[in-house]
Amino acid sequence: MNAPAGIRELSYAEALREAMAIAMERDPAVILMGEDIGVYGGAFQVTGDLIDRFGPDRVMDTPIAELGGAGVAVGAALTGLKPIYEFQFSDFATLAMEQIVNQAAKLRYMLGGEAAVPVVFRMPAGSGTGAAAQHSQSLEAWFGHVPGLKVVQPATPEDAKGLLLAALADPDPVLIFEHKLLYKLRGPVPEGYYTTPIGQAVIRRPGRDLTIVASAIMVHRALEAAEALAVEGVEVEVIDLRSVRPIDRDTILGSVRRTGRLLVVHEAVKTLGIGAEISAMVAESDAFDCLDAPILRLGGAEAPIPYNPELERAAVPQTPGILAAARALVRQEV
Amino acid sequence: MNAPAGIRELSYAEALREAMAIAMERDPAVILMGEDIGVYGGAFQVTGDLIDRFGPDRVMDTPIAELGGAGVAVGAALTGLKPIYEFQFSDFATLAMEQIVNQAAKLRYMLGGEAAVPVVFRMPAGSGTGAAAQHSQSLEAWFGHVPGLKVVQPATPEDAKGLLLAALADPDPVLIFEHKLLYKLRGPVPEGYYTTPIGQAVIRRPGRDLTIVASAIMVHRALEAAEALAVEGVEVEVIDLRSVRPIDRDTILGSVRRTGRLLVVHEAVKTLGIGAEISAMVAESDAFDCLDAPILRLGGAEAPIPYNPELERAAVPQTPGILAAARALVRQEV
Amino acid sequence: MTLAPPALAEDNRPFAIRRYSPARLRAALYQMILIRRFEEGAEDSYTRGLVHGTMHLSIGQEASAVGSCLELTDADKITSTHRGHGHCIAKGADIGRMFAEFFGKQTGYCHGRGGSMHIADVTKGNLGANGIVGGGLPIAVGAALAAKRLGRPDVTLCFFGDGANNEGAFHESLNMAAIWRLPVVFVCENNQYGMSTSTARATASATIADRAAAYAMPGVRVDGNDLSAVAEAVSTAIARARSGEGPSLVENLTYRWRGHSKSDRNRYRTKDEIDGWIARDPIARFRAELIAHGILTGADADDVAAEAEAAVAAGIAFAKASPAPAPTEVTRYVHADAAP
Amino acid sequence: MTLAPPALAEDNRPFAIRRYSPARLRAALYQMILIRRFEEGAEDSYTRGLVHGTMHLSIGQEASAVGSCLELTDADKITSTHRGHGHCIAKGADIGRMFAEFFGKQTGYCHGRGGSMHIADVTKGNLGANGIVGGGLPIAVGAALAAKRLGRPDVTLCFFGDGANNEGAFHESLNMAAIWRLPVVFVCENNQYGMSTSTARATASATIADRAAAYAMPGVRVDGNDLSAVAEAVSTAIARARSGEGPSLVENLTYRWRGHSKSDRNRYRTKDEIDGWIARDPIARFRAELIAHGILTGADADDVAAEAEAAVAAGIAFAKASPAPAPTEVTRYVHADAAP
Ligand SMILES: Cc1ncc(C[n+]2csc(CCOP(=O)(O)OP(=O)(O)O)c2C)c(N)n1
Ligand SMILES: Cc1ncc(C[n+]2csc(CCOP(=O)(O)OP(=O)(O)O)c2C)c(N)n1
Ligand SMILES: [Mg+2]
Ligand SMILES: [Mg+2]
Repeated sequence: MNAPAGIRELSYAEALREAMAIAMERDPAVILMGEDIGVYGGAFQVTGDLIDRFGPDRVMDTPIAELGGAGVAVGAALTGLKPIYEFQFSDFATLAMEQIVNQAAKLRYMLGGEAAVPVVFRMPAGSGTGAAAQHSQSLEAWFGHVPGLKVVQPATPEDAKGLLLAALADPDPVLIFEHKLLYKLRGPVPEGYYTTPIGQAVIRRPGRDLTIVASAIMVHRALEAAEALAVEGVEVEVIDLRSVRPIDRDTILGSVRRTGRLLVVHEAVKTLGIGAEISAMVAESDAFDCLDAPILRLGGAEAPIPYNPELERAAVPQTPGILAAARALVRQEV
Repeated sequence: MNAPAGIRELSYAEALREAMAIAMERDPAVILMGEDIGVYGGAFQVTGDLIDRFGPDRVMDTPIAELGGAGVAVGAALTGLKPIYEFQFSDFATLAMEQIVNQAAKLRYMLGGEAAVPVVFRMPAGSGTGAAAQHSQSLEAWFGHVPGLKVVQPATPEDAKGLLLAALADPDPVLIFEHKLLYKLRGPVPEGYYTTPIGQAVIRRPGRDLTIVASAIMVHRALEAAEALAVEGVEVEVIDLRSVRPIDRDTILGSVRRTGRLLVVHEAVKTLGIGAEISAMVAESDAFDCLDAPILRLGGAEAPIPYNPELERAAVPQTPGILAAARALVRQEV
Repeated sequence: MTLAPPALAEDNRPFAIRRYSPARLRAALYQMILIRRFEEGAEDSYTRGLVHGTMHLSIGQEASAVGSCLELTDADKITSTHRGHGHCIAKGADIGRMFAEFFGKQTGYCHGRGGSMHIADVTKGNLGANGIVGGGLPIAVGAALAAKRLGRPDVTLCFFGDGANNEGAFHESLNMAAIWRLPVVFVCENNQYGMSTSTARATASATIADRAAAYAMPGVRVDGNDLSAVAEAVSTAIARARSGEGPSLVENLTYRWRGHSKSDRNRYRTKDEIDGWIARDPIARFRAELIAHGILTGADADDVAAEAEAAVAAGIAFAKASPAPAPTEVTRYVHADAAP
Repeated sequence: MTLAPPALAEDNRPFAIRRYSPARLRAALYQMILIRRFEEGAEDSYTRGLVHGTMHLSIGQEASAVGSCLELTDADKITSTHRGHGHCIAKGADIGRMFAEFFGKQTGYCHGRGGSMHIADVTKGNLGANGIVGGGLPIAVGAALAAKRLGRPDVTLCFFGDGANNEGAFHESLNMAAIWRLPVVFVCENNQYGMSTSTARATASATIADRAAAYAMPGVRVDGNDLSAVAEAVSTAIARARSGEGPSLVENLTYRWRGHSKSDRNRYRTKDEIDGWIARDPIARFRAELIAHGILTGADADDVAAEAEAAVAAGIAFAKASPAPAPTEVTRYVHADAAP
């Protein structure tokens, strides 16, 4: 990553917008497509004023037609454009799985390497907004199961910008999962063009007693838990997963070899969530011999996301739950 | 399970057809929907002659419209029918994820338990037919990640019939994954009505040295490998997973506690396949302490299914690879 | 539903006046006002922080909801949308349980699990609002298929918006309903925008009713702010469905007064446009019609409004006083056999 | 492509004869025969076990493939279907590499990874067959969008079947192409069945061309076995697309002589119906037309057929002699950066 000197505070949404603006200035082939991304500025105001800067031909409002919209982006990518298609909520990608999974992910392979589909899908995800079961899912694991796709999940404004620019630079289809509760999160963001490499996790906090691998918003809750445990003299290493496909095997295994304990935390439903893959990856590696305790996972409840706010909070991992699980792990109480 | 005396040999496809016929005779609310399931008999001849026996009103050819077709089945299930919707290939369910995942799976919950969606989706899956990347996927893990759904994967004709009848008896949506290469497999099938409980794995071969959990066609390859190892004096316990959601935790953990070694084998892409969940489930359980070796997984290659027959075979686990992995595990060579 | 004495040939009063009894007409006015007050109450509750999330208000579209449901019995089904409060009330929902759902209470229609976008009452034939644009279309066709297969006389009325008409689900659903001649009526509430995108920018056909021809079904556009016009078109379509002749498409041209949702900054409509439509208030219009035709006096109409006010106040009070679900019950209702 | 001298007003010969040079017309006949012989060769190879999986033959539909592509240059794009061999050949594909793909060889268009359902040649504007019914429709619209945005003059021709016209992707794609006035031509090859399901049972509209009205675009049905009729309708649509007036829908009414695929037991069509269509062989018809209008002699036409025979034999020989991919290279081509 080649971040230049100038750094200011931006929100996660502003960082994404800046990445799109920089990409559009650098490359006329980059266009934005999606529902209400123009004058409306996007349901979460991520595209914001880009319509004013780049006009309706490059910031295209699409009809409400996700299968077709995603497919148009795939066809455009196949023939010279670099589209960024915004799903208004990632839940609506359920309508476009055919184009994402059967076409975008497989075209290069099915055509024997003779074609490329450099498309980016933006996926606003997660719960906490009171929008209930059809507007709050975390489906990144589905795409992590599909060869031909790359899947990233930035947790900070800096990574949001760097990963979106990396996704655009990638010759293959990339999905970027953006947690809706992070859009307003502010943080330092380097100016200008830089990319955050896809496939690399990052250690947000070093520690010797326990490794927590967390994704998206859970990174912040894991760091809160780590703070609390530090007071108790427990040093937690917190890894921000960042990339769901490919997974950064080396960073995770290296950490587990040092700490001997692993807790994985994500918002997606626990069963078959990314935590399952990370746990299994460790359990079949040489790091298995370094494990001093079972591998724990915290994920979403085995239920759709409920509307009632208390239930909604109870449906996904919160800081106290992470703290309790981490404590139990280091105290060998599992 | 309440299987009556009479037992004959049927093919897996015949067993499914018999289950549908019995269900339709028992309950006028049961109807079949799908593309070319009528006079054509279904792409894999599973519905076969049912159109002659039950007529076009109960064996309905649908237009080529999977989102709508699945959604019609959901709406019909919500209002009194018990539809079985056949996807001609489970790959085409990528067009219907919205109705399966946002509607069928969540309606009972979103409506506070005041509605039921007793629909069954039949999912012909898997590779080996030379149909390439868009007709050969194994996507059961996606649905295993979705609360509100039940997912089964019969490996034998007897279970194909029993699990389809159990799916129909279930008040909630159930997906039955049928491996296309198993349709012609013959085996003993009890006559009359019986159900195979959803959520129960079965030990196909007892053994003390190693547990292999396999699904669908891999059960048969695992049994072949177990035969070969028996000659070498290694006793492998082979568990037929049968149910992807819910997973039979007790049977699997019980076996691992006895053998201390686990190998999971499935055709679906390894990353985030059901093997990940099974491995993680063991690694976070008390059975972890009984493990004498890392948990190994064999799954599909990280690639779409290729057309060329040698490549296609190389893309998914075969008996020799299972044998090698099992041997390595018992010889502590991992 | 009690009917008025058979209309005489030369009777040229509006359809609704001819067809329905004074009591039924009064009830229709009541429902329209109740929808308006209910949504104002919901909006107010939202501002007071009693409601979580967002909501989609149908203020200005009341004639479409009430006019479309006039002919329906409790056996008939409807599928609704994210903008479905009016449909629920028109189909007979209890507003106390609706408010309770907004407030996330156990006494709500979804026991607090669904919220505004998922209110349903299957016992009254309301198969539910839907958070997915176009999601209700195939479900409605399925409900009509079930009625036909099970020999039930009920019809299904499917509400959807102009934006939904560009979803593939629209095409697949209308095609299947037509080839199978199912008893379903597709009611497009064309409020001229899908969120910020006008029908002119999103829909290639001049009207949405025009698209009915692609499915060989009747299609008609009516003034969706004229209750009587809506009722006439929909009752014709329902009669066609009941008699086994198959589906129809009715397009109610209307307008939403409020923003798309709570986060709408309304950058895509002019104040003039909005004011022009507010001047075409469907409630004032129907009220005047009832008075003009001697169905009600102005005083009667004021009583109706007062009753609606009182019902909304009572509904909010009920909802506030209701218990919340136990936070431990996250997985309750996932499956028929799911333990709390 | 060399054009014939401008047609005179009173010239009432068939469109193709008027418009194209004798050389071009001879080439068209050659392509039609080549498609026929190619598929017969593929069928024969399948029977001999040289081809894995299944295949979908377009025998009987050659006029639709060739007639639709006559006006296209290599810069123009097509999207094809599972029944796409004819489209590939009409767009200039090398049949040796096509056979090599069927045989799963490294020299095949997809290096043996794709097979019959995925043959493409992006360098020649062939964006590929598709295993997903309707899958190519939005992709074609995207290609047309790219041409428009990047200021390229190329048009995209989208082949799809009658069965595909009931997929939501059809609706969403035609609507977007129309609202954005994109240079795309939708060519529906209506062979009257989607697998076993007739258009009468699956499609609510009388013709598929009728559905163009729902997208405010021109729609026309032509005799898909008459090369000249196809060429005339499609060239009109292409001219419209090139001049920026937007998309069109052309419906080629035709018939497939063979079963849907290798596993078809043909329970849904009568022998009479099939024979009736075999009697309307598009190749014999065009051949006779060329002779009647003095473009070719019977002997010339026989030479054309002989050339096609020879090309097929050579193609099969090339494919047989070609190497298979290394079985170790399963993950090659997954990503641009994927190691073998
Ligand atoms: C499949 C899907 N796409 C997008 C959305 C986001 N969304 C919710 S309502 C809406 C506008 C719908 O427009 P219309 O159908 O006209 O209904 P209206 O809101 O005007 O009543 C959009 C885009 C959604 N909920 N579902
Ligand atoms: C989405 C999808 N649904 C179903 C199929 C299975 N299938 C392959 S071809 C076909 C029939 C297509 O009919 P049509 O579009 O008329 O093309 P034709 O085969 O007649 O050329 C079907 C049902 C598929 N490949 N993709
Ligand atoms: Mg609207
Ligand atoms: Mg066809």
